[in-house]
Amino acid sequence: MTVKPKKGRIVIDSRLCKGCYLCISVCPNKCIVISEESNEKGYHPAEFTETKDGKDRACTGCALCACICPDIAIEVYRE
Amino acid sequence: MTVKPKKGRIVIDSRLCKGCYLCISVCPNKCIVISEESNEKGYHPAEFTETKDGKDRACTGCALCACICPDIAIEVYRE
Amino acid sequence: MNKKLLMRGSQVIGEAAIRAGCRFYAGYPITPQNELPEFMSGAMASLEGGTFIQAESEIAAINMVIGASMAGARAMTSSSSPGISLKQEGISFLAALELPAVIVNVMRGGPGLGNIAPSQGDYFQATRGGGHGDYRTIVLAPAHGQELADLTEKAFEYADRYRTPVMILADGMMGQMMEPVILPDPVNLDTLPPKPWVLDGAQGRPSRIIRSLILDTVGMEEHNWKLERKYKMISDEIPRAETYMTEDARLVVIAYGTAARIARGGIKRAREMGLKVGLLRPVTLWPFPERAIREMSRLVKDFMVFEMNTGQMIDDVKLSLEGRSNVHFYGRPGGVVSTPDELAKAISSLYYRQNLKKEG
Amino acid sequence: MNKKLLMRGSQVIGEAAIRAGCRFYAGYPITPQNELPEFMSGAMASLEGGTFIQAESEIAAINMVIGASMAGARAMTSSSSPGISLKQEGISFLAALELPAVIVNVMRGGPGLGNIAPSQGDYFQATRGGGHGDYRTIVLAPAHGQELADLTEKAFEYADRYRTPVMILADGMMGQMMEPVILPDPVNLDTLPPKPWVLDGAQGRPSRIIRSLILDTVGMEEHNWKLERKYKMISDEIPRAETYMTEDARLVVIAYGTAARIARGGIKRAREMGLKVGLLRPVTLWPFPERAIREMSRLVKDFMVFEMNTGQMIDDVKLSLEGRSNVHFYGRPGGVVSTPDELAKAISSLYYRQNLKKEG
Amino acid sequence: MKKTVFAGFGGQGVLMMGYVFAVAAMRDGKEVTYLPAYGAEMRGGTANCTVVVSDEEIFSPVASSPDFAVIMSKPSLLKYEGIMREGGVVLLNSNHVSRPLTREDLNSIRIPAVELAKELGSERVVNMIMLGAFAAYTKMTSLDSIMNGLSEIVKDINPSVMKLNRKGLDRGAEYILKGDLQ
Amino acid sequence: MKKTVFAGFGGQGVLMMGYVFAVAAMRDGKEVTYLPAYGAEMRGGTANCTVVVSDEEIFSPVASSPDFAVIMSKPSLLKYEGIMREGGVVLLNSNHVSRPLTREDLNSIRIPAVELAKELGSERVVNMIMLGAFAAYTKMTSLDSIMNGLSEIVKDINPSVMKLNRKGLDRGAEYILKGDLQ
Amino acid sequence: MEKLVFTRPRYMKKAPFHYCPGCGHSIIHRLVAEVIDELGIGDKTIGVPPAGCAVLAYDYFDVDMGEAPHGRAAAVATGIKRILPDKIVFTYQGDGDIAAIGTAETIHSANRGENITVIFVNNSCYGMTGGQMAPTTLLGQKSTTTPGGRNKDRDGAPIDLSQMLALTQGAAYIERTAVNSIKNIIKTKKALTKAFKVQMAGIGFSLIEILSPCPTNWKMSTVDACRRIDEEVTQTFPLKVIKDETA
Amino acid sequence: MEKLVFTRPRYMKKAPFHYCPGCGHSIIHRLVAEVIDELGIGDKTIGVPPAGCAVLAYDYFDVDMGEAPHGRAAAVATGIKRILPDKIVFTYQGDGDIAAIGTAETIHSANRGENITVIFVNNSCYGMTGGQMAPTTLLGQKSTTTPGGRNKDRDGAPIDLSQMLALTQGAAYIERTAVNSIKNIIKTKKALTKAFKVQMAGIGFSLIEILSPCPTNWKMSTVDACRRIDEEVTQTFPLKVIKDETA
Ligand SMILES: Cc1ncc(C[n+]2csc(CCOP(=O)(O)OP(=O)(O)O)c2C)c(N)n1
Ligand SMILES: Cc1ncc(C[n+]2csc(CCOP(=O)(O)OP(=O)(O)O)c2C)c(N)n1
Ligand code: SF4
Ligand code: SF4
Ligand code: SF4
Ligand code: SF4
Ligand code: SF4
Ligand code: SF4
Ligand SMILES: [Mg+2]
Ligand SMILES: [Mg+2]
Repeated sequence: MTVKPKKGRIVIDSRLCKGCYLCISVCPNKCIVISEESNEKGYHPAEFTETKDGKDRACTGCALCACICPDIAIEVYRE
Repeated sequence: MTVKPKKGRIVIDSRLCKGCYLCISVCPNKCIVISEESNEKGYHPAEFTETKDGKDRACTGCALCACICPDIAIEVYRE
Repeated sequence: MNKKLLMRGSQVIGEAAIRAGCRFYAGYPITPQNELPEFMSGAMASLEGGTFIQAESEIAAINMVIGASMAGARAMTSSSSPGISLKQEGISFLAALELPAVIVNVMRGGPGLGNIAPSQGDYFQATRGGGHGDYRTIVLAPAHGQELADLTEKAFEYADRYRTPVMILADGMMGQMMEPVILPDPVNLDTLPPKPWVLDGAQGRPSRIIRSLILDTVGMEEHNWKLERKYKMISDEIPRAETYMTEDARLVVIAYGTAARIARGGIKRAREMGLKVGLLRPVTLWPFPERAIREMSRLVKDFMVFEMNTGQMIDDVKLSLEGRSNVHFYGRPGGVVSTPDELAKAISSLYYRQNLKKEG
Repeated sequence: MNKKLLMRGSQVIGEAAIRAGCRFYAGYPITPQNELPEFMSGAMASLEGGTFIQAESEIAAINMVIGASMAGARAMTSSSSPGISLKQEGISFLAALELPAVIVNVMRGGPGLGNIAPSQGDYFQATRGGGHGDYRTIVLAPAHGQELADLTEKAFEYADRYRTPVMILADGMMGQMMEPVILPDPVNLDTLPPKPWVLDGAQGRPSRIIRSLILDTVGMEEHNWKLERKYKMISDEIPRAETYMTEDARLVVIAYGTAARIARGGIKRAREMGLKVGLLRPVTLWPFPERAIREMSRLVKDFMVFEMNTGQMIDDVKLSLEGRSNVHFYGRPGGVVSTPDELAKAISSLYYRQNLKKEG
Repeated sequence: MKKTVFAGFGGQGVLMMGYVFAVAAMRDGKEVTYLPAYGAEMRGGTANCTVVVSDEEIFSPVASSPDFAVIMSKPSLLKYEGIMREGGVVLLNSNHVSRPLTREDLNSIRIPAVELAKELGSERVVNMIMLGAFAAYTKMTSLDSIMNGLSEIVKDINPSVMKLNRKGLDRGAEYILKGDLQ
Repeated sequence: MKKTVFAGFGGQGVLMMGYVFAVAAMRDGKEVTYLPAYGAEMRGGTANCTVVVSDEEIFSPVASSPDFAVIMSKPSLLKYEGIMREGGVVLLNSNHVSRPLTREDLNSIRIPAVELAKELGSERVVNMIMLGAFAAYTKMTSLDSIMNGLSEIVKDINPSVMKLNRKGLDRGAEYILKGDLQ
Repeated sequence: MEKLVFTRPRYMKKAPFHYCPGCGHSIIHRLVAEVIDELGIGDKTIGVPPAGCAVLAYDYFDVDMGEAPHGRAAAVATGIKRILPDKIVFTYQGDGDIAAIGTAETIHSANRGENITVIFVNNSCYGMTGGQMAPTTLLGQKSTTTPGGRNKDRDGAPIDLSQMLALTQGAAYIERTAVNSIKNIIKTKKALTKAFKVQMAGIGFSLIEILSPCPTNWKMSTVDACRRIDEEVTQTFPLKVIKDETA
Repeated sequence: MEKLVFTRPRYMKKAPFHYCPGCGHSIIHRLVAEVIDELGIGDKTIGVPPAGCAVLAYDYFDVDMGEAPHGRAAAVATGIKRILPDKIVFTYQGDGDIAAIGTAETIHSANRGENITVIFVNNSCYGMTGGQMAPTTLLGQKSTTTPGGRNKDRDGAPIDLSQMLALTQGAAYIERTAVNSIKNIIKTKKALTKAFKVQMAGIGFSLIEILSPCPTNWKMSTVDACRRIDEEVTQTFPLKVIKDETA
């Protein structure tokens, strides 16, 4: 019996993100990368790689990233 | 084999004595009593009942009295 | 009116505090004020909603008072000189946080461990702020048993009114002595003005912050000037001094607390010798009754400051006068209590030295 | 002569202390003086017989200093305003026990937690004794990097000479700023005067006691007068003030430390505007250079006290003058550092208000 | 204005004597102060207090130049004899203080209070005997006032104890009034 | 008397720039002060310092109305643009600060220091490039003085690092002198 | 249907944190706010922030907050709680605050069994003042006042305050957790919940010591700082329930 | 031939003690003086007396003595010892002094392993100030600030500082003894000897906690006070070696 994996999505507030990349270190599905752009504070924020309507979405909405994010920069949505 | 008990003697400085009577409580040979006289400070000092040349001297010079005397009011001599 | 009772000074403070609505006391033993916490330990236990804590130290005690005051209680702590030194950080915080509280200092001889005899060595500390930063503490100086009661009541009132720590500056003699006292009626806690700043959980209102950290220098400057305006208002509103035989005086003694009491005796004797001497007694040490002294200087050209120390209040007298009259000093530090006779001698010696006997 | 170095103020104090023979430092972190203990932690470790202790609190630190001083060491502690409040009991003990020690206060904005910007809010505490009892602390007020070095050396010298605690009153700007400094030569510890009172074990001499408890009031009074005589001697011997452009001045600014530095700038600008303004800078805050000010009042009728607080030293200026001249005040509390321009404006406004421009 | 010092060892009820006397005088309508001595001396040492009674304001409650002294122990005599006002009166518990005064300008009244107390069957009333004698001699208050003072101070006192106290007061007063003085 | 502010993020070597410049100027025989900003701001935030260089006594070391600003980050520009002296000059690391100045009375000089550093093979010398440009533009000190300052401050520095630093300084100066300005 | 499953908790204000990247303080803040929300005590909670990196905690927590002098939070909280026994009072303290200058206040509050909750953030250094040695600094750890590493003979060994507190009769619940990994974060939240529940039940003093990364003063990457907690810090300060009087 | 076998020890001055009859302080004084004499360290010993009934200890000990503010003896001793590591430094402190106001100084001195000897006189009350509750006052014990007896909920339970200190790595030797009987007095002297020897050997912090009768504040006869120690006080504070790192 295969359980249909839940689909998830996160929103990173790039103004709050300080680029600690702990989210990247804990995401089991490698859905987060470092942005090329730097924000107002000079950090390169974390960036979610998937879009709401994208194909092959890996993010499960497990919220591990948000759980460890020190700056409450991540909101998590799950279907 | 009987050990000849040592003979002892104590000298109580009645000016130092504060009448706590701990010496009396520990003397195994009941050689100390409360004096009738009171000293400068109003205490009735402890008094040694034996004299150097007295007969039937019970004091062994064990120094228990001196050991517990809070006011270092007792000197102990032993033969 | 309540019955006249023969009461020990420290107990008078305690009773009066409770009648003034004090419901929190934290303190740490130190002679000569132990009777106050001892009294409080029993009194608070038998009082609904009353808390007594024997703190682990003076520092803990003043910080407990900070907490109790944040929570809205009329709160008090007491100690004696070395213990009051330890409370200085906390007192500076009380002032900065704008928290009401009453601190009793039953002064003893100092500095250091000193002795437990009555002294007035902590005047500077009390009036100049022994703690850090620009702040002031209201300082009340009772001189006898009845005033211990009355000024304790006032202390709580001022503390709440101005949201600021108030110190009662007494000494070991006052604390130990028994005198007849009529205690004030208890206040009704429910009729006290509300405190719309207390921390009691944000139920139904935005959350509150009580803090003294203001990293931004502009905000800090603003806060300091706000405090300063408050201190100015206090300086306008509450300075108090009492006079005794000053109407025709050519020499006026300035003394507070126990020293003032002795001074009255000395002055009475001096009057008996025909010397025109009076007393001005500051009841509030901060704010100092500058105006009363300045006004007196229009008629009086010689003031004699009498303190149980090497000369501290004399600064405030000079600052009040700014050269308008002569300021002399008689004082004995270290817990020595002068006698009225001794003071009469000091007075008469000064009187003749200044040639005040001359027809005027 | 030693090489000119660009050094941070806190490090200057540390280096100068060690060169002055300081072999014991105990302190507790607090901004803005952390660089001093940090420097000491490294410097003492590489110094034969040098001790650095990061104490568990400011109170522990000052008491460790008491111990080290009893044992004969030149000893120092440092902190910033709230931490200095906590040391008040210890400072009173040092004074009472007649122990030399150096205490550095790198002042910050206050009261309470305040902020870490440079401020002069602790003047009263430093000069009046925030601790209990009749005592005084020598207070030195450096105004620039070189003086941090020179006065640190002096502080140890005075402490030993008078057997009394000496405070160096600095502020965060001085502590953080780097300036060119020439360090003094290290003293030879062996050539310092012996201390025939230290506790080092009674080998070959009667045992010694260092204590401040004097239960007998007569003895305590005697001790207090003894201290008082010492304070009198210090007041005669070491007051120091520096003047700048005062020869023809009609208005003299009185300021110390960082405020004095800014005042020089303001005065220079005011001079450029043609105003006859000078500066008197107290280098010792206690004893206060009363005489220098009093003498100046023969020619100068207007003084402007400039402080980074709401007005504290102004009392000492008034006490020095006793009404002989007008005393004005300009100050900003809470860590605001005025600019020379701003001060020039304040000066010129006062200058015209007092009508000092008139032909003289 | 009259100053009285009560002095003796701790445990002799010395402070109680002064306290009761002060309350009595207050209820008589006088100005009073009561100042216990306190020191770093540990317990078991000396105990003393000063009571000032006056028709007018009292300036100094301290024991400088007292008019009267009630002395219960030898060290107390030593301590206070020197500071008495000229012509002052020392009431001595003669069972504890045998030596005569050294100052000639003072009057002394010797009361064998321990003996008298034993006669009454309880050494506990030594201080009441002294107080009764003191009141009778100085006439500064009445025995009734003292009894009132006692019941004001000591709540829930056992009636039999009160009776005993009264007996002590009476006996002390009687000793003075009957001229039993040695 | 000239005031310069060096400002950027922590980690950009901003404080080092100011420090080296101050030492260089001191060895040139000038009066100098160096004041780092310190705050309760945790690390990773902004870093800045103010250097005053003068032929005469320096009264105030604080950053009021600076003549020059060396700006390494956007927030720093925001912070300091407003307080510059009229006619002041802002040297910008244009790779980090892209936006133009808002004040029209200031001159700005844009140096693509990150790019230039990359050309030199190490991003570590960004600050040296800025410092070189600053020195060349203001002529307040020489590159040699700066190199001397560097070796006075950083003991035991690796010669190859020193060389790289020199290259950075040269490149920055060259950028100014060659008129590469955009 | 997509649902928002993770967002800023109700009792955290919207303000961005001033902490360094990867700092444990802000994780702990969030957990405390979540627990307050979940226990429904937000409008009767009073917090006492420290002097320390978290000195501005009142800018983040949306509950009543009152500042204590450095180290004295437990005494201040004692005063508040004794006056308002029905409210929930917590302190938030750094390791320097609680285990150095505040040693006495903390121990005696625990000993009196003050019914408060103490959140003790152990980052093995003085963060706010720039990385000096704290009572909890590990042996050998470099700090700005132990440039050669903490030396037992000169500086003493790290102190285990929680163990000491456990010796007091008034301490009801003491646990040591960490926020360096998801697993530990979840455990920390549970521990915090338990601690507040202990207070709500009036059982006595509760304290959660939380090992927290300080990448800045440890001079490490954020990920390495988290790893250091597992590999080094927990050797000296093992994660466990240290005392539980509720059982 | 008769020999003097017991007399005032060399390092006790001739002054009569000011202590109450039956007070343990003076017994402890004598023992310390005897130990100093027997170890031959009298002319290199420096004592730090407390605020407390023993505040005048310098009037009795014939060694160099320097006064500390109340509770801070361990910090003062730290200063002395660090400057004079070859001298012998001891503090003499009451239970209020050491376990209330001095909590932090004591714990941190122990933790640093300061090579000093602490004599901790536990008489379960504040003697000098007139019998207030001390941190060591037993539950139910009446004092002037616990008129109804010490109540765990209001006042907390007695604190066992020695056990806490034993948790520090710097504490080398800690023992609890008593001076209420000959047997215990002898043991106390042995313990004191050991403590000073630990210091002489440079092993670290040594402390002897001594249960001591205070008949005055316990309102008991001297003999009953001694008995109370056996029957009551040792129930809360059992006599034993609490830590021994010399083995
Ligand atoms: C009386 C006093 N002393 C010192 C300070 C300075 N100070 C502020 S926070 C702090 C300690 C910070 O360390 P910690 O408590 O561990 O908190 P962290 O910053 O590591 O979270 C110190 C020493 C102060 N504010 N008040
Ligand atoms: C700062 C300060 N606070 C309070 C006191 C008052 N004080 C003196 S000794 C003492 C405690 C006495 O108790 P303890 O330490 O147990 O010694 P003991 O008298 O019982 O031997 C206190 C509170 C003081 N001298 N200094
Ligand atoms: S919710 Fe889970 S899967 Fe999605 S980004 Fe976050 S950690 Fe990765
Ligand atoms: S954990 Fe948060 S702050 Fe850190 S990089 Fe990810 S989103 Fe940014
Ligand atoms: S033990 Fe000493 S003080 Fe006590 S009664 Fe005996 S001799 Fe006197
Ligand atoms: S020496 Fe021994 S036997 Fe002699 S009196 Fe003393 S206790 Fe008794
Ligand atoms: S210094 Fe450390 S504890 Fe402080 S905010 Fe930065 S990472 Fe956090
Ligand atoms: S009060 Fe107690 S400890 Fe103090 S001297 Fe008297 S018996 Fe000894
Ligand atoms: Mg920390
Ligand atoms: Mg005790």
